Amino acid sequence: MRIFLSLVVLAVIAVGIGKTLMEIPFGEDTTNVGGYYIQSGRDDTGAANIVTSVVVGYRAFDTLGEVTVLFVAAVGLGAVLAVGSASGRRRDVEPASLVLYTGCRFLFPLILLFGAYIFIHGHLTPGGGFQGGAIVASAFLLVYLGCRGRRIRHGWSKATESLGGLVFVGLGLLGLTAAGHFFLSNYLPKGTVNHLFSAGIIPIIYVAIGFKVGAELAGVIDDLVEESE
Amino acid sequence: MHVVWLFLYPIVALVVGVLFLGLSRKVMARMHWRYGPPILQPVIDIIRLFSQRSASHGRLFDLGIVLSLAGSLIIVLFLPFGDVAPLSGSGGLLVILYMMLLGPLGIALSAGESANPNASIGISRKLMLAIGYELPLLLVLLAFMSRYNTISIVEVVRLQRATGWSIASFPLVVSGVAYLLILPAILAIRPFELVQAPQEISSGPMVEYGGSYLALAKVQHALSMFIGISLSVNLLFGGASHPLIFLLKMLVILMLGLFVNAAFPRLRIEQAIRYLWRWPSLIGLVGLVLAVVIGR
Amino acid sequence: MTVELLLGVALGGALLTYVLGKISPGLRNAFALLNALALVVMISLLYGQSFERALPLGFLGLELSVRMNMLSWFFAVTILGIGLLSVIYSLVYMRNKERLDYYYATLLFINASMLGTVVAGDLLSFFVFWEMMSWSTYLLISLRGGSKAIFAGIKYIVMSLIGSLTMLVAIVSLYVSFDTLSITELAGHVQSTTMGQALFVLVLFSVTFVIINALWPFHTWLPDAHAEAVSPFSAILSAVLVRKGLYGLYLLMYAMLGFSMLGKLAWGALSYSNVLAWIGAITIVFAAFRALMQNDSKRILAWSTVGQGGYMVLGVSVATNLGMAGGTFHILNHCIYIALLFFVAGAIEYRTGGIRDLDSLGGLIKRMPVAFVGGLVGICGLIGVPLTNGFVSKWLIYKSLVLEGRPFLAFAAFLGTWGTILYGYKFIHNIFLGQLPDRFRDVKGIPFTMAVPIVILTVLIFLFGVLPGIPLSVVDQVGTYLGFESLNVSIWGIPSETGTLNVVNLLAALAVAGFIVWLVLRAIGRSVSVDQDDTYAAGAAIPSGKYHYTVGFYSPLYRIVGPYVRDFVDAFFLKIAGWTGSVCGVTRKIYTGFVGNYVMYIILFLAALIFVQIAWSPW
Amino acid sequence: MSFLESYAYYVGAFGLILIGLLVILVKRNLIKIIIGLSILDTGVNLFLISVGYLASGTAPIFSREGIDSGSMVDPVPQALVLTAIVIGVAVLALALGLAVRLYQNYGTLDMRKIKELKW
Amino acid sequence: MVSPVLLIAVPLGLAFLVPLISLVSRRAAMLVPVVACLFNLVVAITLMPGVLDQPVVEKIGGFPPPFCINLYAGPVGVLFAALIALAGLGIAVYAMAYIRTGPVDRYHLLYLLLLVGATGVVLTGDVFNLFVFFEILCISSYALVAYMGNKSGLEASVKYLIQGAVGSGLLLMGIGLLYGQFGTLNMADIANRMGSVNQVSVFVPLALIISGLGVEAAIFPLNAWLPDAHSSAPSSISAILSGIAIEVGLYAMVRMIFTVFGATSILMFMVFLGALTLLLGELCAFAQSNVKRMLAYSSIGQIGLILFALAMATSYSVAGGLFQLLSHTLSKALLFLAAGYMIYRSGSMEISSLHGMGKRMPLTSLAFTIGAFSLVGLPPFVGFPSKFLIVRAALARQQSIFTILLGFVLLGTLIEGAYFFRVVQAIYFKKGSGETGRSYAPAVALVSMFIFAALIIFVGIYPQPVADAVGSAATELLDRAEYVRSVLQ
Repeated sequence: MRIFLSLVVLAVIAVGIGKTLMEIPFGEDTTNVGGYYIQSGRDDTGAANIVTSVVVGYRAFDTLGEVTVLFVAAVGLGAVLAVGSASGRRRDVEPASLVLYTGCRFLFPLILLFGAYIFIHGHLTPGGGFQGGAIVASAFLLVYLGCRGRRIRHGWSKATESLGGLVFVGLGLLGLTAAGHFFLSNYLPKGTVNHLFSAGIIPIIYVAIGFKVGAELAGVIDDLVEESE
Repeated sequence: MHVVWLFLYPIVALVVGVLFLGLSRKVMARMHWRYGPPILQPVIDIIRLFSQRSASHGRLFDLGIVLSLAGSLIIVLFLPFGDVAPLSGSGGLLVILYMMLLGPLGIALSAGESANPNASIGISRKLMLAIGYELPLLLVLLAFMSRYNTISIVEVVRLQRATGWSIASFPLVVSGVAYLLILPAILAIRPFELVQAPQEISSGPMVEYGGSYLALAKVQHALSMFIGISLSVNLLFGGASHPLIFLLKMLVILMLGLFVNAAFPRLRIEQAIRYLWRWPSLIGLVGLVLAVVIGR
Repeated sequence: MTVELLLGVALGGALLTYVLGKISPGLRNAFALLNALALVVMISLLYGQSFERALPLGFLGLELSVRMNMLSWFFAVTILGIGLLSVIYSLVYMRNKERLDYYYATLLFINASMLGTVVAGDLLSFFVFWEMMSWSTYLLISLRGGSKAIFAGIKYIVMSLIGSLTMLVAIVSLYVSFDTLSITELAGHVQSTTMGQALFVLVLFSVTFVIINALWPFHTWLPDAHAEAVSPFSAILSAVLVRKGLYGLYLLMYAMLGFSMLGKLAWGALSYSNVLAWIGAITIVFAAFRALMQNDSKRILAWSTVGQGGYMVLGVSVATNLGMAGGTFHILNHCIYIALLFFVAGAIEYRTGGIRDLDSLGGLIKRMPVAFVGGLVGICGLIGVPLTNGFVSKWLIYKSLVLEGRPFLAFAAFLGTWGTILYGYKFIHNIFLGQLPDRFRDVKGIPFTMAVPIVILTVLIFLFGVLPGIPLSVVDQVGTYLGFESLNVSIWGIPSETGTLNVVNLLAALAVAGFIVWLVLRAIGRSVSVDQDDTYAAGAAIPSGKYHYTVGFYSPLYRIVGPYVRDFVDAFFLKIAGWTGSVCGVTRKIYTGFVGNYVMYIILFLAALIFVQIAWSPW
Repeated sequence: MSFLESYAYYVGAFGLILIGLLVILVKRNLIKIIIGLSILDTGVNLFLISVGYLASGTAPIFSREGIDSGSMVDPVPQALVLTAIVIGVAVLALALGLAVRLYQNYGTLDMRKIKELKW
Repeated sequence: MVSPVLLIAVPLGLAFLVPLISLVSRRAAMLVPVVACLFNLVVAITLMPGVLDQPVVEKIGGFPPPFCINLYAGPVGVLFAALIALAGLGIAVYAMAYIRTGPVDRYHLLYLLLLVGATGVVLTGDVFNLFVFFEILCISSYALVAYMGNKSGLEASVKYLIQGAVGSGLLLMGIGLLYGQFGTLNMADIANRMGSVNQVSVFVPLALIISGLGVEAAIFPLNAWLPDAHSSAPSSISAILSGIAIEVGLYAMVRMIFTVFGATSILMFMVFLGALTLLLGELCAFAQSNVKRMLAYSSIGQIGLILFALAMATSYSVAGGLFQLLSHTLSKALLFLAAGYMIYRSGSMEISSLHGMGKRMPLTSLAFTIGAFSLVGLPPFVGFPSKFLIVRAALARQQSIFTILLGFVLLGTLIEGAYFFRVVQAIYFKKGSGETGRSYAPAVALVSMFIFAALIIFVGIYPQPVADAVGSAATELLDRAEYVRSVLQ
């Protein structure tokens, strides 16, 4: 009964959306803003990766929000899991095998390096702060899985989160005082496109984001792992 | 002349009322094939009572009876007695209706101060009976007021001279019938003699009265009888141009009332109210509607 | 002397009273008394003045104003006068009770807001004060606590809220049409409005005023509220607060709409004033019989308040100068005697330890003579016994009804009076007369400060009954202000073509007759004083203190009318409240607690929107 | 181009969205509901991406000189999806955290049994 | 020159600072929201006179508007920002005393982020940005509802989260469809191009967005999460959720309908929906015996009233709706705060456990009473001018359908009055069974309640400044062409 009703209702919605989609031809150029970005993105932001120029340039404010969302989720998860579970019970876990342990320790810096590469080169190649941050966090996940006793230091992770966010906001606020008087305006020299040191504040922000996301996701993993034990 | 009547009229009313009391006892006795007391018996009683010692339950006990009698005396002044109507300029039917309240209220207060339950029962009956007959009575009086478009009883009498007796003119005859149907209740005679009901509640409100109090109460009773009959004569039977003719008319009505009194047993209070609120009220309502619809 | 100052003193006094109460109770009492007294003095200084002034403070672009004229003055004087007496009465009555700061402050606040309603020069400030009056009253009704008082409070505030909401709609509707809310300006505009809107506004306003004036069928809040409030406050409630409804009717019918408009609104015999008059008539009769059925001293008085409101409305709706004078005068009279009666009932309650049940009182005449005199005079005023004030106003109302050819209305009014007589006597008899129960042997008389208001009001009832010209001249000015022809008032009464009333003649006659009878009784009769219980019982002993005939005083009558005078309106309203409750109980079931259902609602909503658009494309 | 060819992404995206909604509607287990949410998110993301798709387009990255900017796909939806994914992850993480705590408190994940709050 | 972006950026920066601060002292974190709110309040008030004349369009990144995300600080935005800061400040002060258990620093951090999200929603001029800030608001409120970690809080939070996530999924879908059709995300730009496409195909995104935002705005039938969440959250959070969060959702919805879509044809439906929401909310509230749940349902009713007023779409009605929104924020926040400590002291949320509170906690009870009276719309409290404006707006439409709907709305108000008065009586006049000694709420909490109560009375008596502000806000909301012009110029 319930399924039947759901199907009928969803069918109605599907029909409606389908009718609208008829207006949005697939695979054709329909955009207005996007075209402009492609045309002038390099000149405006100095980033070769137009997606990055959108994410950290044109729509950097969204990204700030996005960072905040992740921050909220991490803090919120911490808050939700913190209450009532502070009993400090720790099951003794069976340590991982030596191979695994060594492998993890071996891979950990490499993954970190890879992550850093991704977010440092965000304005040049596919990738960026979020992607890099996620890779960094996966390194920590690996450590949690392979080296079960190890924990990240909350103080450090918190400080990283904080500083990452502060850098982002601070850079943005500096824009208010800098030439354009605009929040998050790209006031640093843009350099030559396709060079590492180019695109003004974009790489700096992406690095900050990378650290922050890495720390946050690691924190989330940490919270959940702690809870599951 | 006016001023003289102002003082004479109540006395006349008093005397007439007391004589009516005696007369009614005599007539009633004859109807019962008894000899009956002399007509002046009430007078004798009253004089005798004044000479007796009596018990008083307090100031209100005195005040109530005074209020009651004084109130009744004043109503008399408002009622035309033939061409005599000393105070009719100061009020009218509305005032009379209200003043008629003072009599029972005074007695009630006075009797209430004694702790005799019979008195209380009597009072409660009196008040219930009053609301019983007031309902049709109001309908009747309003029919008169609407018909004649006045609240002055003198006017009513005067207008009847032109149009003939109310009881004989068309729309008011209905109200007249209703009035006659409730007249026994107004006069508190059988079948509505349930306030005093000597056999049941030892004369009700009067139970604590003795001596001069009882005398005054009897006088008040006589006066209220006078008032009731006088009101009917004025309203229904065209009043009179001379006090003597007026007296005659009153006598006729009294006799009518006595027949009813003799013919019916006492009702219980509920029966009385039910009766009063049924036919007399209905007829009174019809009368009022007619009076309003037919107009002036 | 300005109205702003008056209002300021009233409102500020209320707040200050609360603050002072935190410092010292004595200071608080003194200040409350002083404040009430000052207000009375101030309002009397304003007698005869007439002006309208804008307040410095506007509200949402609307100019607020206050005004003073005879109508306002008349109502203001009743409010402040009763307020003063009530405060005096409270000094002892409320002593040793809890929350006195709150009590005094709220009492004064209610007075201040009532004052505000009558001096308001525009409908918005009228409404604001009206609402303040409503909620502060609600805060005081339940002061006594206990389930009955709480129920009374909620009943009151819900009814009152209905009233104020309808009034708000009416006021705003006027505002939307005419872009002003000043009463004087509206009076000019309303003449030009359409019938439909006039009717709309009229009906909505009337609902409000009928509710607060507790006319049938919106009377149901009053008996509970008045009976359950503390007595000094019951006096204010009954004497002045409910009469704000009449003030509103005056404003509405005469100051704003005017006669021509009212006349145009008639639809055959179904004119506005006829409807109002019949509501009044039904109220009178119904309330009289309901009061008859009560067994609680304050509840009787509460019902009588309902009924007396009917008389006033009758007088007002007849809309002749006589009727108007009668109605207006009756407001004053009712205010005096009902306050007196509530004070008396309160005094009884105070001395007997909170007993209001008429079946268990009795014989208190010797113990509390002042209360008895007050009660008796008050009841006489209530009934309208000649030579008390109630008589004059009732006479005016009856007379106007009869002369205007409204015999059926007059019938209702008369019948109501007879009902009044019955329950009035019951009130007196069951409390003061008959046997004194043993437990009341040691009851003391009324304390001095409680006796003061009682005595003052008693005197006033006689004064206005014997010299009705004094208040009638004010009443006449009110009528003139509202556009009625002036009555030819003399200090003794009102002369007119058909049936004059000359109260002094009456008084003289009664005095002489009474004196003569009294002389006869004193001179001829010889009496000895005996104890109350020393009664004739045909030889049987009457058990002392246990044989007070009060229970079921009118039981034969109850048996006859009882089935017909149930308060079915109240029952109906309660039923509606019950239904609302069950509807609510059912409605809340849509929140089932299962989150899948909730999501289903969201998706259903979306699908419904889309479906409707696809099927009919209305948007 | 056949219909499916031209609308394949849309069909897929909305297929996922509808499946996600259906799961949320008919499943009782909290974890499954969360999975449904996740599917819904994925569908929406896929849809966003496909809005910006350009037939035979290239990634909007000027990795070398002389790339035809006309054949680049719209970068904006990609940026949006990036954000949307992160938001989705955030919600997912919080939801799972809550699920864990809820299970500790109620001992069940059946949402039909978790209805202390109702009416 | 004060930039409106400070309203978002500075609190956000402060929020990012909190983890650092809490490394030093956990308790110190609680001062951060207070500071942020104070700052925002000052900024908003500074901005206010300017934006009343000329809205400030802040271009983030410095690109011309359709290509950047712009903030639109018109009267509406700044008014809301001020309101958020004000309510946020009061509640933050309250929470300093009220929140004692759990990870306190995280509570304050989330709380601050919630406010940032709300501020962002009201200021932004970009639909996707709106979505992002909306998510900040929602996610932080999911977490805060569960803050106490008790059974009901978790349950409510999970339910809230599921419904909210579905809602935001729908919203995102709608935004995607919009982008697909218009190729732009800027509100003004979309509004500008609205006429260029088939109206039918615009409807589906509109429906999706209404449904999506409607979940947070708590319009019937999308509001099932609200009574659970608002009643189970800590009282300070209930206050902010009832006072700010749902209002912001409603704002977003109205902004979408008015400015972006210009969908005047659906407004009549929204008017009905508002009246229905009002009635159902009040009916459900009437049947409650749990005081916080009652307040929560009352919020639904109030949202219905606001929606009713806003959807009538005349300058009067929108002004009335915004005024009502403001008065609801103040009153409901006060009610929840007052109820919070009464519940805390009595240990139960049942109305019956509040008996006798008038003696135990006189000031708190007084605050509750003021809030209740104001919510019912009694003068001289702030609820009255707003009710007056709404009634005026409905009658000014001069159509019988609005008059009838107004009748239903007032019926709802009546029911609301009935249950609030019932509670006030319970507080003052019923005898409590337990302790009777005085137990005042902490001074900080009292200060916060006093702020709200004073504002309620002050604005109630002197509503003119607020009325002016909401008047020009209404003009801004209704004047679509002006919005487009001032952004795209």
